[in-house]
Amino acid sequence: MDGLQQFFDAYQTTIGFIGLNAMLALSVWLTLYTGQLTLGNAAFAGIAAYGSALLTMKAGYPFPLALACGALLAAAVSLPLGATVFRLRGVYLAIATLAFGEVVRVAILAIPITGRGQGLVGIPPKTELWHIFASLLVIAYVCARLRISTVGRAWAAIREDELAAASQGIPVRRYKLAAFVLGALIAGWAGGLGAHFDFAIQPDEFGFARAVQILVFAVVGGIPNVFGPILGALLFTALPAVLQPLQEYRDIFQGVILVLVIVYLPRGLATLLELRRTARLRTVGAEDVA
Amino acid sequence: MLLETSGLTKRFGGVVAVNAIDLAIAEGQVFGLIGPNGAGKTTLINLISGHLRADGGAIRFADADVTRLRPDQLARRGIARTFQSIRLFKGLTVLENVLVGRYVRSRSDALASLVPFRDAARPERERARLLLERVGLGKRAGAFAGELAYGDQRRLEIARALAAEPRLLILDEPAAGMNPTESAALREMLRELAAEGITIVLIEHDVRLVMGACERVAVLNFGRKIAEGPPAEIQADPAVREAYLGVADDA
Amino acid sequence: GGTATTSASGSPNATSTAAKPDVKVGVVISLTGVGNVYGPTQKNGVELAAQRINDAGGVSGAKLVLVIDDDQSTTDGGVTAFRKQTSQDRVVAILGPTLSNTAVAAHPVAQSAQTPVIAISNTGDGIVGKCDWGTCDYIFRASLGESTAIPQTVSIAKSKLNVKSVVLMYAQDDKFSSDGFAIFKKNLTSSGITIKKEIAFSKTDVDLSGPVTAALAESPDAIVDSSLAGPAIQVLKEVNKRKPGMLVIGGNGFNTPAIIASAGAAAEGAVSGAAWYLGNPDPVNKDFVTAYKAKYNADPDQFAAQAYSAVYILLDALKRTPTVTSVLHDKLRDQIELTTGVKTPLGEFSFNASHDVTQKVYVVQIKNGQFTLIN
Amino acid sequence: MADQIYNAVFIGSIYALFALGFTLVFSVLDILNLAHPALFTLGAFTALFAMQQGVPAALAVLVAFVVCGAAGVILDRVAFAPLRRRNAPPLSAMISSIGVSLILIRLIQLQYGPDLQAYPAGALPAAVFSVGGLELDTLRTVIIGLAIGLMLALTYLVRSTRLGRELRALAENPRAARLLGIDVDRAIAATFFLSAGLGGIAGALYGFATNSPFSQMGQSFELKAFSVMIVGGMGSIPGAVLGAYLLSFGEIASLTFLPSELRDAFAFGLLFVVLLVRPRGILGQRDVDRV
Amino acid sequence: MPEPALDVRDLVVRYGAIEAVHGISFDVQAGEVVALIGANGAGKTSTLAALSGLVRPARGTVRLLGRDLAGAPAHAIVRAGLVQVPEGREILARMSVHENLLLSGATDATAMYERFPILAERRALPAGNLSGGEQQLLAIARALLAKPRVLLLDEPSLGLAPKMVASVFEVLAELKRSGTTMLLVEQNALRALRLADRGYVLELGRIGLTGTGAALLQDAGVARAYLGA
Ligand SMILES: Nc1ncnc2c1ncn2[C@@H]1O[C@H](COP(=O)(O)OP(=O)(O)OP(=O)(O)O)[C@@H](O)[C@H]1O
Ligand SMILES: Nc1ncnc2c1ncn2[C@@H]1O[C@H](COP(=O)(O)OP(=O)(O)OP(=O)(O)O)[C@@H](O)[C@H]1O
Ligand SMILES: [Mg+2]
Ligand SMILES: [Mg+2]
Repeated sequence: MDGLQQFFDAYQTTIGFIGLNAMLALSVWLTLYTGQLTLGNAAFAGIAAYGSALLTMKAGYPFPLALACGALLAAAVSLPLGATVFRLRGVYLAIATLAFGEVVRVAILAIPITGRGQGLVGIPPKTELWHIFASLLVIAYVCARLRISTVGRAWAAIREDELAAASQGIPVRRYKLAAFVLGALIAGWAGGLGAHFDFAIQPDEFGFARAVQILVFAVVGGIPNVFGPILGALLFTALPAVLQPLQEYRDIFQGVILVLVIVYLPRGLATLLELRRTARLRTVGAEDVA
Repeated sequence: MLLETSGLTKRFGGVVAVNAIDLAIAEGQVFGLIGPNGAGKTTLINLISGHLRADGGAIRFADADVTRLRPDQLARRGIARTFQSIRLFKGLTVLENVLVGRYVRSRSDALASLVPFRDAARPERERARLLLERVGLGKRAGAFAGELAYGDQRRLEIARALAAEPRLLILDEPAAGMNPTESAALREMLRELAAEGITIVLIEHDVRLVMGACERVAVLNFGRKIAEGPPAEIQADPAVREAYLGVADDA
Repeated sequence: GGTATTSASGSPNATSTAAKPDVKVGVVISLTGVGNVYGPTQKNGVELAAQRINDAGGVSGAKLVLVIDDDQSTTDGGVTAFRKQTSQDRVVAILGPTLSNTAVAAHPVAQSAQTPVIAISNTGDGIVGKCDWGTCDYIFRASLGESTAIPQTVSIAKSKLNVKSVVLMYAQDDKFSSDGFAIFKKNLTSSGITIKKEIAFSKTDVDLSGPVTAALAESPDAIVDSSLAGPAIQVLKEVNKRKPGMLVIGGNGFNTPAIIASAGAAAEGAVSGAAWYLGNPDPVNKDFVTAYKAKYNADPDQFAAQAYSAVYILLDALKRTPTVTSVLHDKLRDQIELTTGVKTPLGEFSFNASHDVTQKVYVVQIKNGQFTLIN
Repeated sequence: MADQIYNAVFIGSIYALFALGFTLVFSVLDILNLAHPALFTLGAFTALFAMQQGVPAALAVLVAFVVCGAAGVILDRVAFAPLRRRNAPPLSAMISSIGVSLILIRLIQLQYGPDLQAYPAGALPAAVFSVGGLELDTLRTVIIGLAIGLMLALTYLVRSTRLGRELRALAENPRAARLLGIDVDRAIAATFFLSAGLGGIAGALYGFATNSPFSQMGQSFELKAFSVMIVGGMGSIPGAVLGAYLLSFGEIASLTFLPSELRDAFAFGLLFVVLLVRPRGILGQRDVDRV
Repeated sequence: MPEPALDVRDLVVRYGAIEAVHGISFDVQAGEVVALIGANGAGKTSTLAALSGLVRPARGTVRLLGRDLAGAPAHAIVRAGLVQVPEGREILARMSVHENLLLSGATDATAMYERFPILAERRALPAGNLSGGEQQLLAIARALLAKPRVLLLDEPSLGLAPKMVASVFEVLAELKRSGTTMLLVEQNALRALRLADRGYVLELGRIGLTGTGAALLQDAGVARAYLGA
């Protein structure tokens, strides 16, 4: 029991980050499930992280209110952004959202109240593990149920063929936008929790590398259902800690694992239990993600 | 008239693909649209279904101007269509394809679905199965759409369009890839649908199907309407024989 | 758990160590990620120190054991490592982490666990003394801050090198660089040197010929470049090509042999302020350099020297703490606070009232491919 | 002013060389190969290794081309070919390339460490000459010439040769390409060889120019390469070249006319606007989505 | 009896667990035109895809002039002389007509321009701008340039207007006169059987009926199932 407690204390950050990353992975899952590759969720997390941290630090907001405000701020930014960028598709969309992310990063660097290049330090550590995992549970449940509702079916149809989906009466833009804004809201919530989890944030944490990392969680985990992104976040957050004894060979193993999973389970870890179905989807050349 | 177009025009660069087309299609009619390859048939229905924006002219559907509406808005008003180059949701099952087709008829259950253990879609699935039986795909409900043979994919497209219970059904070469026996079965189905009161616009190169199923036929050539009338009249029209049927037709 | 517990085992016949329980010292450094340019030599430095201490009889007879964890150059990694070392390994003190960003996130963990920390490579403001994140009375710093080094550099530039006007360059998206920029700016202004232009670039810029050309167009007496070594090399080379002999003044980022190796002749004449330099003839330093070379077959750098020194500074305090084995952290803290005049490769070392470094600042200039003292 | 233009041409040439290889793979296979920066780095270090063995600089560039080209082919076999066989979406390939990139960079670090390295003293031309009052150095001028030559050669190859035609066919419709008797595997191998080889040359040349190759040097190019490709037109080779020079001239110009802190915000803002106004880029082809 | 130009034995095609073609055998003699007819989903396209190496046959042999090609890569099969005009034409829409023609490896397309003058007129246009019938002609011309020993055609009249259907069949008849060996898959069974020397009827992945084109046209079952009589 004591050993467990010790383990828990020691790895409490890692455990927390698994939950935070799982939320971020789910946030990008929403758009991926719709067939849209967006890379803006790191920036949304950043906006909310800075927003909520400034509210608790400088304006003395209570923690839950600050979190909500941060997430809403991210969602509010995502709405006009989505309305403009969803004219684009595929890589173009990905790069447009990426460019937006860079603009956010550079903007944070230019605004004095954010601490600019030095980052924001001294955020009150209000986030507890149960906050993170309760949030994850709620978010995962909502995503899972949405997936099998009319909304989820419409998203899947858009992924398979936007034009045909529109012909079935689905307002494609609105649905894509909804997925995007919901994703931003989730990413924002996770960003706010993350900012209050470890005292300090800095612009680089929300840049390109982070955006790609979130994408890796979701894709390696698998898009077909909501367990995929959670699994992916679990694996790739825990892996660095697990592989610590390998020292300088750790990156190599991590790379090898990444390639192996993608090559042998191209639709993600979550498809491990449905290899037959995956093989059939493969032969028909179905879209799975953008 | 359920559907009316007046002076409908669409240009691609220098090509006038659809040139000042006037059509009037009455409720319950089966209306044929024929013409050589590249005559502008598909372009015309793309305009009607909102997939293309007209450069000129107007479209009226059910007594309302719908010229500038988007495909999804038109679908909600009761226009359903199939595609010449099949556009199914390949990675969804046959049943799911039909369920998506029911989108405009089903209420959003996004909130209801949050209630645990509730299966909001069950009645919808029953309807979808019936529809699949009707087009002869009852046994393939669980297959992915992309796994179907070409002709079966066409049937599924029709089932998906019907799922929306449309007032106007537009079919773009539904019999392509079907042999004469299969297209005869399709003809029967079109007659049944017409009897149920659905208005149908049919584009086909299968002359036997067009002549057998349609009450009225329009002929396009180079974007212009060169003839319109009952099938027998059209078949006898020398301009049509010259442009479309070929002089020694025997199909 | 995955930790590299390096027991820098001393000579096998150091019998006295067997009796007493080990003294565990935590080290959190960046062995992977962007900070891995510094972490490996820091590791060398602490391991060399631990080995020599154990060879010499350990901490009053107890063996000194290092618990080294990689923070992957990330704040998360740093916090995780600090949590682990304070709660699981129960170390007596922690050295690190490598990067300042990581430090401001990880130090609070040690503070709340009341475990003393000696920062060994953080040069920015707000690391010790008045910390943005709250009380930090368990945090010390053994690495010379830029706010101490730069004023000296600026005053030498003015008095000895006769600099009246400069162009100030920095990487705006780099914490080290923008910290240095702010300090340079303040000191240049207060000592009456004209800043003709400020030029911000980005750490991801692939070529700095543009910014340098723009800087030279102002014809300053010197170019001040607050950046890490990579950009600094490009700046030096561009300057040398376009205006040989132009004085370039830098911060701590200049203080690495890589500058001389990569920039070659273009590095000649560059001036910077440092906590340590290789050629320092002080005997403690010469001893360190020789031992380092013997063990690793390479010259040490400033990071190795500071890491090495920190272990000895800690040792000094540990020896003065009554019960070493079951260390009461606050006692150790009090003893670290009392550190004065410890002989290290950095020179005589003390902590001031705000837990920061008190040591000599070496303003050096590159001459004939060597760092040479000019103050 | 003249020397700033010279700077812009130089940076643009390096951007273009980097982006060309990136674009080539994208246009043929729809893959964003995120291991390209690692191959670029490999080029710089291959040249370093060769020169440490006494190979002259010019030859070392050739060695970098061949070694990186071969590495590119292996990369394809290991990380992409199995995905192709499984008909996986291009996104999977992108993720797979991230894995390869991690491995490759770590391998380079195991050999050379993470620090800045330097090429052997005296191995690179250091001469400076002046043309009309403009100080030009030999190395950069040679690099510019070489880069432009390579761009022209690649453009010719893709526009006018059989291989180029095959690559374009493959890009448009792999199934049709196979039915036409095109050896798809060979064409893809050629694509990767060229792409990675060009990346390797770019890395070696950039390494020479800065004389401080290090294991993360390719990373800075990643975002720039995206901008270059988007602005010029995704998958268009002349577009990539145009985009590269536009970016480099834009960067230099904004240095002169804008507060330097705003330069990056300007660059990415511009990219964003281009995407919204003309998403297919200046020379990009419109995607055909006929109903 | 001379060796057949194309000899297929016991061919099985599987998609994962689904078997689409269950061990069929047939042959095409040199200079002969053989029609393959069957309902939707009978396995015609699957058979041709296996012959061309687009899917790997699960079992069976495919001999072209005595050489076994089963399992060979697609490009090797084309080079050996088994060339397909695929279902849906698969032309390269962005490349010009001329470039499309040269893709089969030929350096000179003059012969095809003479045979199909309309293509000569359109040679510089992007192939995507051609009308459906023109695209079909382009696909046939492109295949002919690959010097086929045996030409496989998958529904060449699909989606064509009656007049175009007639002209495509004229081209096929002319090819037949010039001695081209062909395996023709068609839904337009009437025309196909009239043109063909022999025919096979494929039913649910098995060969049900076989005979000369004329004999099959007389068969009551065929008439009912495929001619819509
Ligand atoms: N998106 C487009 N861009 C450019 N030209 C187009 C486009 N769509 C159609 N066209 C051109 O418009 C004309 C009409 O094409 P359309 O597809 O409507 O013909 P169609 O009558 O349906 O022929 P088919 O019977 O072969 O299907 C053709 O010349 C075609 O090339
Ligand atoms: N990629 C695939 N995955 C799974 N099943 C497939 C796939 N392609 C075809 N099939 C199945 O194989 C069978 C034969 O299909 P095929 O396309 O060969 O038929 P066909 O005779 O060409 O039909 P059509 O006349 O409609 O073109 C069908 O049952 C079809 O569902
Ligand atoms: Mg059409
Ligand atoms: Mg078929």
